[in-house]
Amino acid sequence: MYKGRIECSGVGKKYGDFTALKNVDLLIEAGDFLVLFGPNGAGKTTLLKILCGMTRPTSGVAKVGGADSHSPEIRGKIGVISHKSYLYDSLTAFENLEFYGQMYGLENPRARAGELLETVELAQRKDDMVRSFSRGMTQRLSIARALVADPDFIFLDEPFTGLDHHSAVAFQALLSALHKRGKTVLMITHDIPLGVAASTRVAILKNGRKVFDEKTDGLGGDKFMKTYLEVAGK
Amino acid sequence: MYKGRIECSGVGKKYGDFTALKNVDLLIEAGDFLVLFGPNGAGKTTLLKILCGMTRPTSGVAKVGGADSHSPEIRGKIGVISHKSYLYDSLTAFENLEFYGQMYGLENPRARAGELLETVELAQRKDDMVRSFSRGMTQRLSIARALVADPDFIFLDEPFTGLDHHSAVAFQALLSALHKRGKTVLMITHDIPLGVAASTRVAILKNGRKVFDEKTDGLGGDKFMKTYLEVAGK
Amino acid sequence: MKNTLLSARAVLMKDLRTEWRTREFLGHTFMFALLVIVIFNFAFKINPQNAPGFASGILWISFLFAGTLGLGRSFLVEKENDCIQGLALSPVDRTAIFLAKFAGNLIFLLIIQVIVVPAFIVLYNVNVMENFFMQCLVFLLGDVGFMTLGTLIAAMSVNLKAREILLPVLLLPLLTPLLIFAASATASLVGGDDPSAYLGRIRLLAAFDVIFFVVSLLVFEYIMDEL
Amino acid sequence: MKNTLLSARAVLMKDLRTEWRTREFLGHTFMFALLVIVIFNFAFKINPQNAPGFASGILWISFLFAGTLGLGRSFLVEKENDCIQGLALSPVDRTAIFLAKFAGNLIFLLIIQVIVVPAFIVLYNVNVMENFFMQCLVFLLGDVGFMTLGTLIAAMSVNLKAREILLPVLLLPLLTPLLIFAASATASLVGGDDPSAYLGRIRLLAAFDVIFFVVSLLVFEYIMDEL
Amino acid sequence: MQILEKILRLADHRLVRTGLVLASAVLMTAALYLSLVWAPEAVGETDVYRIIFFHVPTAIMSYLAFFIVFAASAAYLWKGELLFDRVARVGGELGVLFCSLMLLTGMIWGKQRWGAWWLWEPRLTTALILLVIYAGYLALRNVVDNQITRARYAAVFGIIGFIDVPIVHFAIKMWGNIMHPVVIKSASDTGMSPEMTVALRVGMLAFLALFATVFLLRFRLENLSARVSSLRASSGD
Ligand code: HEM
Ligand SMILES: Nc1ncnc2c1ncn2[C@@H]1O[C@H](COP(=O)(O)OP(=O)(O)OP(=O)(O)O)[C@@H](O)[C@H]1O
Ligand SMILES: Nc1ncnc2c1ncn2[C@@H]1O[C@H](COP(=O)(O)OP(=O)(O)OP(=O)(O)O)[C@@H](O)[C@H]1O
Ligand SMILES: [Mg+2]
Ligand SMILES: [Mg+2]
Repeated sequence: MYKGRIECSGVGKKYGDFTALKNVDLLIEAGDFLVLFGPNGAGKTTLLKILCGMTRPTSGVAKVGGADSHSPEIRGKIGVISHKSYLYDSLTAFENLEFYGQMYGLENPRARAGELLETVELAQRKDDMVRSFSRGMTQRLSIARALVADPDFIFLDEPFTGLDHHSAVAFQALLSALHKRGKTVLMITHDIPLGVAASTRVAILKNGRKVFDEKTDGLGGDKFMKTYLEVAGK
Repeated sequence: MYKGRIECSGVGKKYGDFTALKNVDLLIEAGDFLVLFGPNGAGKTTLLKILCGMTRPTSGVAKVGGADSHSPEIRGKIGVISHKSYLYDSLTAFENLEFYGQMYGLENPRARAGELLETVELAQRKDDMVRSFSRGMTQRLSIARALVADPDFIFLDEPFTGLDHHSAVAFQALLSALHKRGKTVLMITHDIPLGVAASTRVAILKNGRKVFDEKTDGLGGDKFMKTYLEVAGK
Repeated sequence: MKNTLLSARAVLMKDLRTEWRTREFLGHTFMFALLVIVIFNFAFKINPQNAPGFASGILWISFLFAGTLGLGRSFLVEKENDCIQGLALSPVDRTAIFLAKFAGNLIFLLIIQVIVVPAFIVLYNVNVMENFFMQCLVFLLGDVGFMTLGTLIAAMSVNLKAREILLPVLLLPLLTPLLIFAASATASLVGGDDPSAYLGRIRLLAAFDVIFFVVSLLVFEYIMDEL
Repeated sequence: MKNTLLSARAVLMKDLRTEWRTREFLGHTFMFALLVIVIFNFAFKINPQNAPGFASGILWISFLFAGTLGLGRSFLVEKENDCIQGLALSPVDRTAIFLAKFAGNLIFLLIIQVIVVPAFIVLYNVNVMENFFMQCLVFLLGDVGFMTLGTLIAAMSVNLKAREILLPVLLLPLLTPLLIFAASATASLVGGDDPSAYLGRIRLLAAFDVIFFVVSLLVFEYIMDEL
Repeated sequence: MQILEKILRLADHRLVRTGLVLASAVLMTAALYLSLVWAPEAVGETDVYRIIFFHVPTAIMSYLAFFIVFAASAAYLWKGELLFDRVARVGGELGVLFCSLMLLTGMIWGKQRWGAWWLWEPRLTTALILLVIYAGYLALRNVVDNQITRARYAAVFGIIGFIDVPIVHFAIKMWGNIMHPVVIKSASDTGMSPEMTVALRVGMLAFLALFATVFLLRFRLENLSARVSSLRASSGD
């Protein structure tokens, strides 16, 4: 169980003189689905970047699956959807997935790419370059990219951005299926009802500090909305 | 009234062999608030780009305020929020707005910049570079940028992307205030309840064709949701 | 007209400000210029005897490379976050954008020259500025022509895929006459030839500048419209 | 080790594919190389008598500039949509990325040379390839050293603000010994000197390559970790 | 590591700092007197030759500084301690400073001796390349924001740059003809009159003291400012 756990203790991050995160403690158990809320600029993305090893905390320790989040051994086990797509504009959808499959050392990256394109309903457009994709299509491909190595940890930064109604519903289903299979998920979103519905735990960041962190059971969407407004509102 | 009108007749757009828009007729009266829905890749962004003169239709005519949408005379009267922010990373928030104010030939761009920064609640961060902004902060600044010249036509492509709860509510209020002041608004969004609530007219694009276009009165959010699923669903 | 100049100034000020923020910009430029000179020395085994003959060529080739480098940058800043679209959407006169970018590129090249030329004189012990006024005129006229065409081509190539390589490929052939006039005028001035040898070339340079400046102003709008 | 090579191949294939899609890539490169030669001709007034003396310098300066151009591109494609982050997140061995980028840059430079050298021979009527095998060896050894250090510095500068100018500023001084060895070896070969004149230099070039290739492999991880 | 910390602790005593400053001031005055007044005129030279008493020490000091950069860079990559990065940074700054002084004094001498500010001569050219490499090193440090990234990039460049130096020197020597004088054959055979040798030795000592003083003060400052920002980080603002 230790293997699937995420632990932050005293994590802080400064950009120059600006403090983006301050002394954040966070424990996500294996199989948890934590949804992180907070106003713009609260430090959510910064925390996610620290957890997936894209940036170093200036103080404190962040551990993913027992290892330091910046260490190489954990890399293959994390899937990330971020504000940027990480997709090559001049490669086709299929080539992008195939390439990332190769980078994650998959046995058969081509088969995996085909499979994922079906999942995100882009199979028809598989030979078009990402350059020509609409925003929602790019986001869908980005979801596929994050899942290419079937990671144990899934980190999502506003993954519903640009998805149409149908894809959003499908992605919710996909997420809950992944969660059922035992993945540990950390998701950032501004959509409170949607986030609460998906979560097993919710947390709120504000001004770089964690100001709320509870299990979701017994916490209805409406009730949490009130809490959020109290805690994070002006 | 002719002055505030947007007219498309037979608008089509092809990218190479791919047809993104096909024979779209659309009439937005002055003071209308049209919300455009449609699945990913339906051609919504393409239509918006044609209307603000960023790309030329391959067939048909698009007129904004009586003039061809590609013509220079209409440029100063349009404000656009697109998928990209159009902000300079190495300028501060204030400098960005000041610069765009100068480009739109404002009398006093600095005063306008200060005012808009208050509106989007970034006054505290006005001297920070855009490079260091979080996604929601960038989006807020992008809203301010679009409004810098107090345009008559406002084109919004998924403007709620990345906004936190508080800012989303504030932006809704801002939009309805602008609409009350007689602006013609065209907004693209995937959030059906929110879009219907703001609109005076709704339209649906699918596969590059307009498949629905009606006044909102008498069309409740729930009822429209059904219609949308029927029309756009698989 | 006044509006155009005001907008041009605004764009120029923005560009200068951005460049200035890239800390030590001048320092880097200085080192780059110095390196170009040093590299030529190793490649051609220059010595006090043959240095005067090389002077004009080395100088103009350095200007050409440094200038092309600067040109590449000038529209690239507008590509970040698609700012160029934001500019194109605004009602600002396209000519203003051309003038601003032209001025910015010219300033960059002049700074390079103000550094390279003294460094060249000290390191190679060839006083290329003996006929100070005329030589400055040659540099200035050469620069104006270079940057007129350069700004135009840089604007064209910024949206293209093979940008880095297409810029020199499109620009250099257009510049060959300019290079010939300018390099030979500089060489005459260094060699201390009599005025008849360089006055004609200076006149040709001026003609080149005028023709291309006018043409560029006229056609720039069509290019900006497509950005 | 096998995994590293497989991943390196995947990255290289991706890069080649992307470059290839930038239509007419080879055509542009060809024109660029040609232009550099022509420009030198005008700048230095080269004629059949002095051409052999210039040959080595012109060739190596062209290679240097074209190569630096290519280096700038090589990591830039990874910056679009922050792909470099996507790569850095993956468990792929950092050495693989270094090797792939190194190989890609080397291929680019070799293509340039395959075009420039024949063009040079035809245009200047100087057969620089008389001692074909040795000259190829000199080119190859020079290229390997150039691209080893070049790939390293390009990786460092890709995330920096003054990228375009910092790359040559950091790289060129490190390359001076290479330029000296290579240019003088080429010159000896063109001049038909006896083997003792160039064999030593070729050995030095090889030593330079080995030293910096090993050092680069050792330190590359520290840089890739920060991308 | 431990030695560095000990040195830092020593420098915390005001007495030590004042003492160092005083010592280098005294030595510098002595060196000035010995070289400008006391040392005899050289045969076949004008008084400009006296520049050698500054030219040679600055050259040696810049070598020392660049070596410090190299050693500290390697130590940083090995141990990952930012303390070494600070040593490297100070070394780089001092190196560029002394290297510039060496070039400047050399050029002034050269103008008088050779009639030109510059010759493309191995020793001179090597020095110029050296300066450009380490100016690049400082430029690189200046454009990277994140301190760990900066430390790593700088360390890599510092190592490669240093390895390059002897190769550059060798290459340029092979390439051009030598004009720069070689007077000092060894420590015992300085090729100069005894007075000159004494003056040069005192000058060397004075510059060494100057180097040590500036280095220590600068290094201490770096560490203090690093401590301030880490205190700020843990206190929260
Ligand atoms: C920019 C011009 C010059 C540069 C960069 C330069 C560089 C150097 C360097 C690096 C050293 C220390 C080498 C060592 O001891 O290992 C040195 C020493 C010395 N330099 Fe210069 N130098 C320059 C000009 C001159 C001139 C013009 C003279 C006098 C004609 C001169 C005379 C000496 C002498 C006598 C030494 C003492 C060391 C020895 O004899 O080996 N230098 N110079
Ligand atoms: N590279 C950077 N340099 C300086 N400040 C930064 C940088 N990145 C982020 N910040 C600052 O850190 C704070 C937190 O940013 P972060 O992106 O983590 O916010 P967020 O919670 O993800 O917000 P959003 O909901 O808008 O995405 C913001 O105030 C932002 O301005
Ligand atoms: N530059 C382009 N080249 C080729 N095809 C393009 C280009 N831009 C858009 N398309 C195609 O045109 C179609 C419409 O794209 P558009 O961006 O208008 O969709 P959209 O309705 O805005 O979708 P979304 O909701 O995902 O933003 C898509 O299938 C897209 O792949
Ligand atoms: Mg964020
Ligand atoms: Mg869209």
